[in-house]
Amino acid sequence: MQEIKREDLIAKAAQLLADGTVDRVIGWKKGEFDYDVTPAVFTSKEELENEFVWNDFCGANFSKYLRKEAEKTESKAAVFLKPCDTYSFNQLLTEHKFDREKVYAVGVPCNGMLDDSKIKAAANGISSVSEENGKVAVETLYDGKITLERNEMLAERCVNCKSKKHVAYDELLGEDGEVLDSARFDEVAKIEAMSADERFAFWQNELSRCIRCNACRNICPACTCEKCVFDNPDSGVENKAIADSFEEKMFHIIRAFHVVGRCTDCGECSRVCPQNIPLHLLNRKFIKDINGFYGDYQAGAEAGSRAPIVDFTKEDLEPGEAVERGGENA
Amino acid sequence: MQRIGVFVCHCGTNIAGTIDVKAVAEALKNEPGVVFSTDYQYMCSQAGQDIIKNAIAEHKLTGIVVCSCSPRMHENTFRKTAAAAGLNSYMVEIANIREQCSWVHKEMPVGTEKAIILGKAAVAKVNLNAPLTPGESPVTKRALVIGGGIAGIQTALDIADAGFPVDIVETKPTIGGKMAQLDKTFPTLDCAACILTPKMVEVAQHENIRIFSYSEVSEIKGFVGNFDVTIKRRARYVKEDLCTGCGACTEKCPQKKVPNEFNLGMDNRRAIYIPFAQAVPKVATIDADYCTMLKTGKCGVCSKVCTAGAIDYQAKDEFVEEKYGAIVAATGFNPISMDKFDEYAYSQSKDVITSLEFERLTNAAGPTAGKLLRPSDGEHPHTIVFVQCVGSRCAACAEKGKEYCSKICCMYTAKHAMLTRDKYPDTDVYVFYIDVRTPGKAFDEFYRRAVEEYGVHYIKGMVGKVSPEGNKLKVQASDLIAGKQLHIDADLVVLAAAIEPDKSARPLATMLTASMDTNDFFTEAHPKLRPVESPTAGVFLSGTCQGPKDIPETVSQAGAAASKVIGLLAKDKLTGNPCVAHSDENMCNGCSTCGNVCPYGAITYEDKEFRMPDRTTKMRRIAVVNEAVCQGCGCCTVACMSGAMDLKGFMNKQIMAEVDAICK
Amino acid sequence: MLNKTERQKEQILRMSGVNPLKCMRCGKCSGTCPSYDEMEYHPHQFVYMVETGDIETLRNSDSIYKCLSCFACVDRCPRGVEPAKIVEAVRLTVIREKGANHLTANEIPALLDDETPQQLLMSAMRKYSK
Amino acid sequence: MQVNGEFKPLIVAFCCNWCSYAGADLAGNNRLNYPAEVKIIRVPCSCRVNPMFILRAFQRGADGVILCGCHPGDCHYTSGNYYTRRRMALLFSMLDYLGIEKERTRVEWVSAAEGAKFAATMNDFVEKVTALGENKRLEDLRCKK
Repeated sequence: MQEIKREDLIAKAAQLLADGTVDRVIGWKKGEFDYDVTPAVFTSKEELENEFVWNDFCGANFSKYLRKEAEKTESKAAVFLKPCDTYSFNQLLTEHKFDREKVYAVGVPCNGMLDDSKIKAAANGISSVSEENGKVAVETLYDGKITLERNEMLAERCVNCKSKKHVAYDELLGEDGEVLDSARFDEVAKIEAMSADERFAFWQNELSRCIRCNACRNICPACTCEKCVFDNPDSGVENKAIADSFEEKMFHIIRAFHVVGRCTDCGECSRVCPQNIPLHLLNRKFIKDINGFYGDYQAGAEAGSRAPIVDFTKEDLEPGEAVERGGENA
Repeated sequence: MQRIGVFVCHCGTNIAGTIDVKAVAEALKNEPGVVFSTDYQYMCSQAGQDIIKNAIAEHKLTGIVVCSCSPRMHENTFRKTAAAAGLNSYMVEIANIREQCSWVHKEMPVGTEKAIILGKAAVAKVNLNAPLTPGESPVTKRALVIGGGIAGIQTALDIADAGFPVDIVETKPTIGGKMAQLDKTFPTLDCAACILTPKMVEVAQHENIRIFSYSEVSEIKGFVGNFDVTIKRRARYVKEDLCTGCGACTEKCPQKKVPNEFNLGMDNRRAIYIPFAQAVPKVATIDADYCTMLKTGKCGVCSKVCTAGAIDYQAKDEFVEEKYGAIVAATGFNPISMDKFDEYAYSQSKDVITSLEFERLTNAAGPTAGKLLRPSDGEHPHTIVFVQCVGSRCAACAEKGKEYCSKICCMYTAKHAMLTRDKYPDTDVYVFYIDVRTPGKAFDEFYRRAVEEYGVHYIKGMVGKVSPEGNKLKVQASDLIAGKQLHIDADLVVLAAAIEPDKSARPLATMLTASMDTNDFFTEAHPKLRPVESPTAGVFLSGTCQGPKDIPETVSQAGAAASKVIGLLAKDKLTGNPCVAHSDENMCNGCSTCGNVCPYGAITYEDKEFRMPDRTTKMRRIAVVNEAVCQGCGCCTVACMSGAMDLKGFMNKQIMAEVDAICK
Repeated sequence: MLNKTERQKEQILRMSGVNPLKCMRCGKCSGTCPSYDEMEYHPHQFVYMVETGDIETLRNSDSIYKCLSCFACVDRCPRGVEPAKIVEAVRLTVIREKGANHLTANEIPALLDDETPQQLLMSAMRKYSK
Repeated sequence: MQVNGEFKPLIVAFCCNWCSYAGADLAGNNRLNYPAEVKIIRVPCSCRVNPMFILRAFQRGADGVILCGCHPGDCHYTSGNYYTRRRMALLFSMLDYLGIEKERTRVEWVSAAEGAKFAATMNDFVEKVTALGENKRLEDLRCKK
């Protein structure tokens, strides 16, 4: 259950539209099902009242939409940002991806979002999902009503939430939280502790499911190239179709490497993966290594910060040592 | 499709001894694009080069591969050969089948097989080569020297003597720098002013030199050969062209209580002042922080006594814009602050002084007219303790000291000790040292003379504590050789303070995009082979802004920097390396990552309008590489995630083609 | 296998956290030391002698008790060597051994038997617990 | 690659123009042997080496990839190899995380004066990769002969 109410968000959005601060608001609206809430642009109070949604399925990170949205007109757009979204917001600012002047950022507190795949695994034939007394009530076609524990349905990135603090906003609704001491690297450490053969088998199993739909790339707030290397025949790695096991590894290694130091660990890649590949574990490996090798760095915590991959010290560890240390850093 | 010729060299038996060169030439015939393939005894010989030239003409070759020795040997030779035959010289690739094949492998089949693969890789690369033309840019034949100490003076004189105009920018009202404050210079003991002031006069009178004193650089744009610099001329409230330097104003000014920075605050000057008698330019300056007229509007004495009518209370800061081909940083040094060294009681007692203050105390033009007197009571000190390495070689605390050796202290301390004993033989002089470092011509002899002829007590061990007691300074130190702790009642304690780069160096480095080390010394382009150049093209280093050094070293570095500048300004045009980075504006997304890793500041960003498919236009931020500044390392190409940045001559595609050819 | 000296050195360095190789032998610690004249071996010698393995000499010297632990040497050392910590560590190696040897009051009843004079045990306890 | 029933690894070595490529030349000048399996690609600086090149080499059948550059602090371009060091530390750690044998990748700093080091490094690297056998984990079946 979210601390802040839908009505409060609508009121804020309507006020921003009314007083001319902005002429459109990026928010969420209902999709085909209760659990597939989609991003939308609202321009009037009526639209907001009819369609605006704020519930446990509002996981989408709007930062990525700002690039295109801010370019459209000379006027300002408002955007709702959850704490984790604000990190992406800052990171995009660092990379000059949108004009800060054209965005009015409204921070909203977040109590964690639900993972629809977890609910789908627990309930068959979902017709509606709602919230009841802090639990998740699911109406199903076959089994009637099922009640699920909210905590068990939380998305992985919310279970291991890194921060409830908004690092950027023009205005904050509700209370700001703290940066959390999350256990988000535990899974990575577990994989590191495996033998090389086990790791290979683990990733072979995960990555072989990849269908190269590019959803992970398209949703990623850090992926803002004009033309992705994977779509560019001149890049030498262009390949749209899944071909064999190398292609998947190549794609995912390069995708993860391209966001090193820029990935804020927002978790959108894993959220949108239709094959449920834990892509965040690749990004987090890089983040964990950066923290271990070069000192803690959180992309997006500060706009304009210099990522460790484009920085150095004269005493950095050698690549050989990095590999030997394996899972021992952190 | 390219038309490629392959030329396999025997190099006598150097290559042919372990490689079947005929087989190599034969095998490469079948590679894509190859229309001609041959072998010859010595490709680099005149006859060999003629074979290449003829083949280029006869077979209308668009690219050539020479399988021979290392490109480090003869790449240039074959490039010239190609150019002579009308082929772009960057359409040449070398397959290194000597150093990296025939010389390291013993068996003919193995060597031959590898040579074929190396040849294939070179062919694969040439297939993707494009003709490259080195960019040219004009050179503004004027140099800027930032800093007017001995380093800047010497550099400016040498450049000016070669016939190029030079501007010196100096923040102080006069040039001369630290050397003007010194008394005598080691190891010859000639007086600093006697050797410096003639040079200052020469600068002032030189037709090719302009001095911007009391000025600072406020903006630098451009690149090697074409710098656009804005110089801020701070208001000195005295018209430089009218002031005769008579000094009447400085005697009549009623504001007498201004600490005299030239004497390190050991006496006072007026609010309108000329730093010292031999100042260049010899022009008065009003200190706006102290001038009653400027602060309250009431006074105007200087204006009344000035017969030249040079005083101008309405003066404002002025900005001068000028173009330069080369810039020399000569920003110099300062002793570090002694405030953090409580154990030496610097801030508690006036009789604990730094070595630079000691210079002023012994200087005939100093506050005591050259008599060595205690600052507290004006008495003659009988026991003097010199402490070396104060703040130098200090790794424990970055706020307190510097990790490096300041290099000059051992020698000037020996000089101070020797001169004191020479002038005042009744004085006991102790020098506490950790190591005495005297590498330099006649340096160790000088130090030994201080000990052997002048009876200076050199004691190995650091002073632990200085505490003022009555009119004495209790010095507690260890004598490491005797294994004793010493307690000396001293009258004067002189601290050899570490030196650090002037504070103006860091912002200057940022403006120049020149790199600095962690101590804020400018980094040289190569520590051994290019010691007076900054990695940023067109920026040169002179004097202590690059690292601690004494006067002879500073002067030789100043001359070296000048010769590099002259070498640059003597050219009408700069020919660049054509293998530079290039950003594809259609792919660049303006993320600015590449600029972070460029060691030369060659990448800038601009907003550019793009026509969209729907006939609208869109502004987008894109990276632009300055080809005159880029040195072609390629670091940006990897930092660029979009693949927009590529390196001419070593394009992604070319390197991948080589990889493919090798792995096939 | 480390020999005794090497073991002691390793232990002292570990306990103190000092790296004696950082010392540039300037003697500022000893120049600073208020107990200098009381001590047979001085702060800089502690650093040097631990480094060279001359540790028994230090352990047998009164100097370990003469150090006031005023930490002036730690404060003033230009290289951050922290001599007082090494003096403290040498002292601790001696004190810890004593601690292992002496008896506590609780242990004494179990040791009593007809053969051993009670006074022996008591004096042993008193002697070594100081 | 199997030659007469014996496994011969394919090694791609990226060498920076200013130090390591010259070091390799020096090894040649001094006639210091190392296996012919090593094929050198010249790049201006080790920082020119894109991780994509390394993956590409493995894709096409390389069994080991080694990067050689100037010693840290000696880079001709002042800082290129420092960036190389960070990039490769992260990339190699990632490859290890994916279960790719860590002995297949290496970064060595070889100066222009270190011909002997170049030869010794290549001998050692080839030996280690030979012991591992063929690269199966990062190969692209389409690129097989």
